[in-house]
Amino acid sequence: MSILVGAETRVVVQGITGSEGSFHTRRNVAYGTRVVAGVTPGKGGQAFDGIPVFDTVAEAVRETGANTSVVFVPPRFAAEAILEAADAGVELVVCITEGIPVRDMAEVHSYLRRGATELVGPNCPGVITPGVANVGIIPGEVCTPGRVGLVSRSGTLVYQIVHELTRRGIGQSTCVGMGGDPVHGIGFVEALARFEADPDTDLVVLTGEIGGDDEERAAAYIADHVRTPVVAYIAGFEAPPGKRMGHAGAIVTGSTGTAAGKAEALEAAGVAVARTPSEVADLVAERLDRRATDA
Amino acid sequence: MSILVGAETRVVVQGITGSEGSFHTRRNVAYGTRVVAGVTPGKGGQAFDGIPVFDTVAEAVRETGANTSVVFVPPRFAAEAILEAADAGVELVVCITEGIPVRDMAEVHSYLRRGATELVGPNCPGVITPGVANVGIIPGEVCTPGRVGLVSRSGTLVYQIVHELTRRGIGQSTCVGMGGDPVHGIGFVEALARFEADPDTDLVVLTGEIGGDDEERAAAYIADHVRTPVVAYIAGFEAPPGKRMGHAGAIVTGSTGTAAGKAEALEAAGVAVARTPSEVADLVAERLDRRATDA
Amino acid sequence: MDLYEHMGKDLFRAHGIPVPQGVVARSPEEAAEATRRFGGAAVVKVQVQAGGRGKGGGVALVDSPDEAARRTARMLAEGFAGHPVDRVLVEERLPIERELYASFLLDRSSGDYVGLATAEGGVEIEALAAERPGALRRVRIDPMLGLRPYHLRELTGVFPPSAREGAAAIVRCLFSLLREADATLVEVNPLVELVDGRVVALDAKVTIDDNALVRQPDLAALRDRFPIDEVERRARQAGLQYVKLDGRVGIIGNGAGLVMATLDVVARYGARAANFLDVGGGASADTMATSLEVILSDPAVRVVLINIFGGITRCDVVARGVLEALGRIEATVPIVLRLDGTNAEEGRRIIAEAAHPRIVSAPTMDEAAAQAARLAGEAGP
Amino acid sequence: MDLYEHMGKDLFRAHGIPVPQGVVARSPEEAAEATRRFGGAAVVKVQVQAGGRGKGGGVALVDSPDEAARRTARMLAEGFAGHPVDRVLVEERLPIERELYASFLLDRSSGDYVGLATAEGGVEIEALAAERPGALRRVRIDPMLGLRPYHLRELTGVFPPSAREGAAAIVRCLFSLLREADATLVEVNPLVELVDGRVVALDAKVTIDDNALVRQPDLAALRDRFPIDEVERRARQAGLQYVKLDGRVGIIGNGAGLVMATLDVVARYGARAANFLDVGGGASADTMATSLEVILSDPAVRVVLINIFGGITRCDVVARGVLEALGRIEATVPIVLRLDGTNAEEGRRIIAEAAHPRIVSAPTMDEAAAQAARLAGEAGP
Repeated sequence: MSILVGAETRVVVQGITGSEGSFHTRRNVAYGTRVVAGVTPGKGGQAFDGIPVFDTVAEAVRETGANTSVVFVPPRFAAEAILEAADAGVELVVCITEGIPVRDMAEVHSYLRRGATELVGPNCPGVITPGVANVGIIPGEVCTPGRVGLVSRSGTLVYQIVHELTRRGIGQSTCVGMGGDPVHGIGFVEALARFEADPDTDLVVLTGEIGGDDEERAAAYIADHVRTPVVAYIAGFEAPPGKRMGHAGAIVTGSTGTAAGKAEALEAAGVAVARTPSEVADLVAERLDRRATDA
Repeated sequence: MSILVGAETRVVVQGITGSEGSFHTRRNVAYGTRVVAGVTPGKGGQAFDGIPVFDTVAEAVRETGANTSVVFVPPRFAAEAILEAADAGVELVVCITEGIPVRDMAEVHSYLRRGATELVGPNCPGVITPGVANVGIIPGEVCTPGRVGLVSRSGTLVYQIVHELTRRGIGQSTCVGMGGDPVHGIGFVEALARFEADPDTDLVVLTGEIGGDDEERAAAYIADHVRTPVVAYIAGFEAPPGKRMGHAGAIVTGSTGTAAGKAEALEAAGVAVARTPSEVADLVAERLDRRATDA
Repeated sequence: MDLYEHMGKDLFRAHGIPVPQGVVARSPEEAAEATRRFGGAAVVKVQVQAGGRGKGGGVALVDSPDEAARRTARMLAEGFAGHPVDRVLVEERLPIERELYASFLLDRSSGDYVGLATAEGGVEIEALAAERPGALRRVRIDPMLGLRPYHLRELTGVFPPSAREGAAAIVRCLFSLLREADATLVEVNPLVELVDGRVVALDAKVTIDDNALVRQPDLAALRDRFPIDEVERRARQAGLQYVKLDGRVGIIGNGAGLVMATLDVVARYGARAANFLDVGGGASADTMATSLEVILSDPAVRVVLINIFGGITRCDVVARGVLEALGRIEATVPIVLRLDGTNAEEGRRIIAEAAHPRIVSAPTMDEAAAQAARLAGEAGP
Repeated sequence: MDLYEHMGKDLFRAHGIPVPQGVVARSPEEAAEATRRFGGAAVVKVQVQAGGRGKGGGVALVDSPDEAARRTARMLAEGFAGHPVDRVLVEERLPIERELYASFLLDRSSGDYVGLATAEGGVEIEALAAERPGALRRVRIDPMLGLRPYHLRELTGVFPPSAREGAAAIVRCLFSLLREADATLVEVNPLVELVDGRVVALDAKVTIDDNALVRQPDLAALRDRFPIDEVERRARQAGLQYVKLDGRVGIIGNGAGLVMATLDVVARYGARAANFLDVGGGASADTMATSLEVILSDPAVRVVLINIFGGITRCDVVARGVLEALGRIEATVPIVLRLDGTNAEEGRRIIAEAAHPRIVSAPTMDEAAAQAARLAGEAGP
């Protein structure tokens, strides 16, 4: 029915009393998401719209059984907030915060490798399972329940492409904004693995961008492990060359990071690659029709 | 046929040119173990008894395909040596060194949690699969190939009990000296899981000691996961009370660490607990006979 | 943020890494004076945020103050590979025995630090990696573990024994610098062993994580030392991500991905974008006014395409912002406006009611792009 | 190595943790003088490597120098719970508002550090954990991550708000101390909030990792400051692990596990061990001589059982060592010798040929224990 967030999701909002945190908490609650706790150090014991606020995530988990955290705290505290959620035993952390120093994220990434906590983000719009739960800042109004999964590096492209799908009457199982920071949590590969295992996802849309080699690795993974049809779009065919990590960076990633290179890698793995967002929706509709005809 | 070490084991000896390292390398080679490389910083390019010596484990792995390391370096370098082996991609590290500060081992333990490298030790006699490979300092002469697995916190008790088994004509699949340090690698639970999965191990002997709660955790694991018969011995029914970690230590481990408490926990899990080493061999012989009769 | 070589070398010095003596010169006279100080022979190197200087004529060995002045004059006048040049670095010439290479960087694929080293420095490292990967030593370093003695041994083991000790001291400092300065890349190519056995960093390439500049005030201060186009400066000050391109359709959008996609869709309809401009999450009147000013300052622009998909951003706010901006600045070209997402209907109503003569509303991204291409006089298929 | 309270408090002071003013006194006079200095009222506390002093009469509130002298005299004379007492700690009396508890330790089950805190200090912490686990806050700290602000918030959150800030400063220092001093346990029970709001460590329990003493020279120097039995000192100096017990069979073996097993087997045959003595890996003539001397100095010993399973240790070396040792010291009781493992036959041959009147050879551990029990006059079943 969905991946990552669903009916069993119980959210603790880290930074619930901040301006971002409070605004989106209200939206997520209004969408029907079970927000069971908030955390703001020093405000433990208070309540926010009836949601209990705690000083620590550990306390929130102990008292409310929260299993998912969403992080809205400022960049200089956000890496710590993720570590705190992991140490408190939260299963999934969705970090919305933008601007976290990459050194901090590298440390977080190393730490999470040994535990059971999954991370989405940072610098991402979050995860929504339409009609069920919205954890983050994706506008729920553009989504509609259905059987197409979506994973995207870009935030606004999630909105744009979901909108195109919804306009054509194509609903979504889960939409994942993985974020575009260099060091991040769940990426294309991890999302694809989950969608592949989800019996209620018929097709996956993958939205990439220039830079890095996430798309190339996704292509390799699709070739070997994914039977679910995949439609992709890479933003930036016309964009100026992305920032590169210097000469040595290119060696390590083994990729020049261009949209054309990424599209080629995906097409070689049997993925239909669109050139514009509306073409994504066209290709999805076409594949679903073909699938329906085959069945 | 065995656990942890076997015919596919290719050993790199860390500290091969030291007095301990060179002595036991020769014994292990004489036993038939494939020792493919040695490491001593600054001595790369030399050879020891025809075994190439490298400056780093990474180089040794690259050049010789070593997949198992045995550590004989002095205590103040030993934790680093384990980290080096792990970073070089070695699958199993057997650390013989005694006297490593526990703070260093705590760091190593944390680091290994996230990777694929397994550790046996430190402060342990190593692992032997009789007739196949001997990695460490267990005297190969007392062992004989067979179908009883053994895992022990004490080193000399490995020798004593294996000797008792061999005297009665009972051979061993693999003998694991897990070491008695507070923070260590593979313990009873991990060894039991491997023996349980090994089609050529018919029975497991578990040799514990006073102190800590390894035996209590082993008992809980056996109750839930182990179908292979287990015979145990806990040394120290008559011993003076073991060193404890202060009041708080007892709370954390949830155990007072006495031999009687441990024996009771194991017996409650269906384990036959002997009161002396020779009684271990008697109980093993009896169980194997019963098993043979049943079959 | 890529640092100029001389800034990188200042950092190197501060972290105990030996570099040649050098002086930054902003004029031929200064370069001549510096060369005189180095005994009449020197190396003159353009300072740009780009690589490939050795091949591209950005490095000159000079044998007299006059020659230094001449080469500097040309460099300052001609720039380098499209980059303006406002300074050169004049350095002493050192007797080189051999050239090596060392770098650390944050590998985004694995999230680990990676160290690279080879005894064959001075060449293009990508080419070496492709052609003779065995010559390149590569070490993965867990961010929580940090650089350990065995990592260092592994990296410097690729160097000739005579250079190992000197190189190890430098490599260790490079890693400290990487972490303490929040760098994502530190690269020394070439790292040289001198005839007298000393090891020195002859070049310095350092990239600082932009997100970390808030806690690196000294490095953040360098940001304003790079020569920058007046328009780009204005955009940056307003918190806009702006990159100049060479088409005719000015682009404003919210979110890097959506803006890039807008460029793609405009291209689909046969036109080319004049810029990349991401307003980010905000879309106030001020933001819109500055965005329009920035874009309209480019004389090539024939039409502006504003593409907003409201999430956090509310379309009614954007609509009012655009109208208010147009009250302040004169729109010299048509503006195609596409509003979707949060409060889109309200936004469209506001625009319709205002009936501004320059504003053309479009219901979808594709139709907006098609309109813009047509108005730019570049309408394609 | 368990530190005395006053040593732990010296460490606390060095790490910025507030403790009461105190003076170590080794005589009633010194205790009286200290009490006088504290204004005539003080607390006198025995210094032993053991807990439970509060209940056991090891802590006395005194209201005059005379009383301090009297109580000190008794403590020095009587010892505490079987431990000799050679000093007391005399401390100022502080006005206590409430008693809290904080500790860190290395948890051997998980390999992590664990922090514990409760607002109900001063009581036995095991009892509290068993009876009201909810009152005890427990935080797991990854050794590579270290103590983070949220760990601290979680631990101190269990304290009343008035004490949190002061307690947080102390708890942070406790963790630094744990790591910097290579401690496996630091415990403050009670940690007290004073009437004036200050938070102070009223007690200090610190255990240092013996393996780390090589890199903690200041702490290693404390090792020799504990009063110790002369026999134990000799054993320790020879690198032997020796613990006195109260049976009649002296035990020598190689390896802690094997020695413990020997105790068990001797008990099986109806006798009781007079000691635990592990010679470790070595078994030279010197080691054997010292071991025998140590054991024979115990007048209760009626027989010695030497149980060696050779691995690294070679039985021929042990055999020669035993014979050489018996050439140096007189064996006043029979010695049962069991040799097995590496070079056992050779070792047995050497013993047989020597035909020493005091040595009784036994082929197995069980037979050796049976013999020893018989010779001790305690033979059982």
